[in-house]
Amino acid sequence: MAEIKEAFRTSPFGKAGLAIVGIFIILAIVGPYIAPYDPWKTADEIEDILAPPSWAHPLGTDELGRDILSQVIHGTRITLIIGLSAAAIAVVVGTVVGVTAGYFGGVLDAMLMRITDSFLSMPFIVLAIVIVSLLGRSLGNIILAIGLVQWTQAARITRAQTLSIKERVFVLRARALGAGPFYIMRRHILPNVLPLVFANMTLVTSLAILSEAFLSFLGLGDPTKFSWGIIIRYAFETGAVSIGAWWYFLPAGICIMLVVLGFSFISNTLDEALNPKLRRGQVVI
Amino acid sequence: MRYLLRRLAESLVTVVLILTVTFFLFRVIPGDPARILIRGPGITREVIEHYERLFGLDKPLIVQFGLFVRETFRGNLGISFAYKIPVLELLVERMGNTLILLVPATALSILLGLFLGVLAAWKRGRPLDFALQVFSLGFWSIPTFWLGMILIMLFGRTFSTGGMITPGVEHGSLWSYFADLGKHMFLPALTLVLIMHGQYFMIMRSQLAEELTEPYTRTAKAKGLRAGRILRAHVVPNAMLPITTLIALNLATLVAGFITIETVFSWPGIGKLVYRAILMRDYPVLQGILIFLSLSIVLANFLADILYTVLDPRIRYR
Amino acid sequence: MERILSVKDLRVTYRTPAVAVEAVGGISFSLAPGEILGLAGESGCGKTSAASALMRILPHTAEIGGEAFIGGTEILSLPEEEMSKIRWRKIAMVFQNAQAALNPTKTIGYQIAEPLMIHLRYPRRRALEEAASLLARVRIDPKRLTDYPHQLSGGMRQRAVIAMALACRPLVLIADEPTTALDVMVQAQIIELLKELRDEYGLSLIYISHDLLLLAEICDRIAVMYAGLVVEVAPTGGLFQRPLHPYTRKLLGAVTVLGVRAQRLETIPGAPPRLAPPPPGCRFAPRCDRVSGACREGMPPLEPVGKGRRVACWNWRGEDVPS
Amino acid sequence: MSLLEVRELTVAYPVAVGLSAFFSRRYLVAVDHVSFSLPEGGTLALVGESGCGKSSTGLAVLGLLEHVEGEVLFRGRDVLRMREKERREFRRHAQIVFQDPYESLNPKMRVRTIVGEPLAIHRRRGETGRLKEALELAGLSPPEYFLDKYPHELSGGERQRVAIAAAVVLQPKLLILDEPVSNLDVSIKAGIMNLFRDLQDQLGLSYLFITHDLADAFFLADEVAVMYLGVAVEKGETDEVLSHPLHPYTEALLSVAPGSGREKLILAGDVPDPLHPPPGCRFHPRCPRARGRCSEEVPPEVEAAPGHRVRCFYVSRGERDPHLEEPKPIH
Repeated sequence: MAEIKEAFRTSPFGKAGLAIVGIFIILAIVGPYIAPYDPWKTADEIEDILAPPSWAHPLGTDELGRDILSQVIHGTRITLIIGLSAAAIAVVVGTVVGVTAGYFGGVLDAMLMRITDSFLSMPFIVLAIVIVSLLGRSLGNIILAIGLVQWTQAARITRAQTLSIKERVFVLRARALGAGPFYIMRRHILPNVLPLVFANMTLVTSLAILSEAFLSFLGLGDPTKFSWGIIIRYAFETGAVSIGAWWYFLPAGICIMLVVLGFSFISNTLDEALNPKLRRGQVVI
Repeated sequence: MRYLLRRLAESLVTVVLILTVTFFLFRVIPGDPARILIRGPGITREVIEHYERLFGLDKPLIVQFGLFVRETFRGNLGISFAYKIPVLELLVERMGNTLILLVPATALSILLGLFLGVLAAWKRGRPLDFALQVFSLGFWSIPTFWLGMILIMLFGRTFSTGGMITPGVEHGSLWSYFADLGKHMFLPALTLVLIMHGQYFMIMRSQLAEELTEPYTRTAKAKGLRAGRILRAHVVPNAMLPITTLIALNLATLVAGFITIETVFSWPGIGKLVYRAILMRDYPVLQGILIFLSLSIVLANFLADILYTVLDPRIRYR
Repeated sequence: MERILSVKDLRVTYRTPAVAVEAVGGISFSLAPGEILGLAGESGCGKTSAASALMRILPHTAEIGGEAFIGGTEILSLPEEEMSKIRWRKIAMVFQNAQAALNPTKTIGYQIAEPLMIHLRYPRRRALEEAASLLARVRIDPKRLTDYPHQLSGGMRQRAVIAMALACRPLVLIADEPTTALDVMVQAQIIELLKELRDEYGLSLIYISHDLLLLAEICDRIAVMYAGLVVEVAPTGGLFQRPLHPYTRKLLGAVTVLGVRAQRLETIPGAPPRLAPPPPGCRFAPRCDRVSGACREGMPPLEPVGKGRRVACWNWRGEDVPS
Repeated sequence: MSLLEVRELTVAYPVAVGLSAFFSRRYLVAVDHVSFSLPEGGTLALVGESGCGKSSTGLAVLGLLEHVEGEVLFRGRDVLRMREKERREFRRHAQIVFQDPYESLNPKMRVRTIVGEPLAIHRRRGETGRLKEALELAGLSPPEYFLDKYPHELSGGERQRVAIAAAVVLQPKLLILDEPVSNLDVSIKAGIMNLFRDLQDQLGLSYLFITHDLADAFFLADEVAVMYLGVAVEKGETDEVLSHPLHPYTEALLSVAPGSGREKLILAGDVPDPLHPPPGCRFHPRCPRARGRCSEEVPPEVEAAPGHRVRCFYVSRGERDPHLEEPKPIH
């Protein structure tokens, strides 16, 4: 814990990441209350169709005259929910697989690792595409699909960490005391694995947010919600690029970039803090 | 040798598992089991019956699975609803187009990423590292298609942005053909390089940063070697060893990038095909692409492991 | 007397944004040709920092102060470019963990030959021939030139590192705990080898170790360090017969000696002081049983107190005076 | 009666791991038919260089290793063949202190939890009195000051004392000390060595002291067993072994110990690869006394003097009897 605090105190990236993610989380919570319009409300006037930014519509309107700013604000919540829940599914599945494989070893480990390898070899976006197109384009299915394709990293990381902790002397001491495997996993392995799991979760969150954008862009987003990916998708379908309606797709993309960057900054800072080589090793050249 | 045999066995198990996952995805999840792969508008009764027989659709699942594996290894991935030709044919045709775009773009992003990664790790914690991290991670955080859209908006008039070549134009020489191709390729390739180099940057930076903490770098410095030589002769080659396998391991992450970039730039490759298949619910094509790409990645990983084994004396002489 | 190395007021400070740790607080010593000087002390006393400072291979966070002359050249203020020519030609080092000190993916031969190719511009082939004869000198079969570090045993690796250090015939060799990770038998082999090399090449050696008994076997003189400072320097025999600094006394009493059946070992209460920044007064005062008022006011200087002996203690006389 | 009686203990490690272990069954024999006994309240030191099997012996005695043969009798009951319940009881009486105090304490646990862990595992929760008592015994006072600290807040010596407190909190009979002072600075090590003496006097503990340092062994132990490549080559009372080493390996080992003042007998080369041990006497390739039969037959254990056993065909009696002689096997 001390090293994590220290890392965030000294790293500008860590601070920036926390700030960005913090702001977006607040936006996700209060968003619907501060959005100037109902994002679904279409315009009555023809001038309000695909209108560039103005005082009334700071980020302009879409092809139905809906307010883009409100869509982006509403999209914050959806995007973060998808990102965080998918990441939570992924790390829980991954941690269970990784710790089990690492601790028990042998045949069980070999089997679980082959399963992990096969998921790692399947391009996760295609896998997610298949799952969502087979299951249907709902928020839950999207979360499930992303979560089920992103667990492999967590599994590999936790397995490696479990293998190394299992060999640590304090585990041997616990065994000498007569502690059983579940006691050792709960009291000795998990507490030492969790910081890494947490670091991985921040990374997977950013990957999940990107994945959601990809799925939405390919037409597999939940059509009943505004996520940032879906806004860009609509912009693409409308031909916003060729007519130069930059205000349509620029804001959502910037939001994706900022949030993803924020989470990866946090993840990098955690990684550096938790990497014993980088923490203790000295560089002389 | 022993190690490679083990890796070969592991890769085979992985292949079987991939086929199993695919099989169950397409036959167990959908409400109408098994048949979504052979049904579709415009497919004749005879074709359907042929495939029902071939894949044993009235038999128990386990038999079906066996037939599925057999047919897959024969190269029979079914028939596309949309194009009405065997999926494999379609894939092979489109794969070429994808590779034309993807190979140079990937090679460039690996070179750029590794180079910047070396710089950043060497100057870790100093302003250059800071700037490079913002640059590389910043691009990494952008959805590919979005950057593509921006580039089209900004440079769409200078460079061609639809397809691989200008349709309807007769090219007098090979040279003018390549010039046209290059004009079409520039923006999608640039997008891919800008975005994809980030992951290689991060891999190299962290690998090299760890490697730099190894005491042998101190020995090298004590021996009177200058920093450039220490990096060139000792640290970078050592960091590159695990990176060969890490690059192969990360191949799967390229797919999202090229699928959407082909969609944005109407590049007639695998990615465009995926997009069409989603729109048309062309499940045989989706299944084929999933199998095809997964097996390619397994193969690439295996090859990278062989390379690693050959390159690293710690494994070679064990 | 002629000095091959003389160090004056060497300081090493590690600076981070938060703290500045003065790991070496101004030490001076010199080395005669062919002499083996022991640098003794417990972990964190600054002995490795001091040695690395002489090689100028400290991380960027370290700041080096003071002067060090090797054959008339002051090396601590040399530009990096010039310093890299001094390293290994004038002053070389053998590290504690040979396994880690060698590049795992380069052959032993290449690693020994490398400084010859760089410093003496030997062509590769000649450098490898020289490497083979160096290996033979440290009693490793020259056939193992093409072996990788992991193919050698621990003792062989350390001998290969010694061969590497000898490549350019340096004037001064620093051996930083070269046998700590090794078994006693291998340790004895290495010590034997180093003594031979000293006689053969007229090497001057700084031997760093926490093990006083081991230093007694190889060193002509021993400097005892505590909390970043040298507290006592003496010829080996004198130090063991009559240690003058209270810390040295305690340290010698704490060692288990084969054949000396002690009921209890001497212990030193407390812990070394934090060096960020170092406390005023004698750094050993809080743990010393001879402490007096003067000890709390100022750090005693390292003063000559007899033939070849120096000690940094206000009350070193205690009950007896050295002859 | 001895507290611990080890008979013909043999420990092997499978060489292949993972899936390939199914196909290949090669073993490395780390401990080869080692016997010794440890009286109640006594200390036996297992001495030898790295890879000689001394640590494996310690772990095998605690029943922590697989592929173990022979007998480990704790108060007459065989640890290797105990039922679960009996073994649990045994674990309460036999504890271990490891080498590296940085490694042997879980960094995420407070001292309270670490020292309380044995109580928790053996369902003796709530005995905080015991906890403080153990910390005091280990020389950590006042105990309240240490209870809520994390290992990284303590010095190396304090950590090792925490490990010792955790080892004595259940009031065991037997303590395996696995190189407990090898990673400590001299001044700290001395305190810990004294502490072992004190604990033995106060609690009547028996120690199996595993060390590579002969001087430490002779400081703490009543008896020593010198091991080489998995074999106990010489056993006897410490003073006897120190003054009259019989095995050539012991002689050499004693001579190279820094500060021994003996003439150095430096053996050339390295300890052979334990995967391919030499035939006959394992020491013969490096032995100055080796003759023909040494490379063919394994020397039996002989009692050369009362309580002084050695595995060598050609035992020298040193000053007592300058001639080489060949004592008869006792069996």
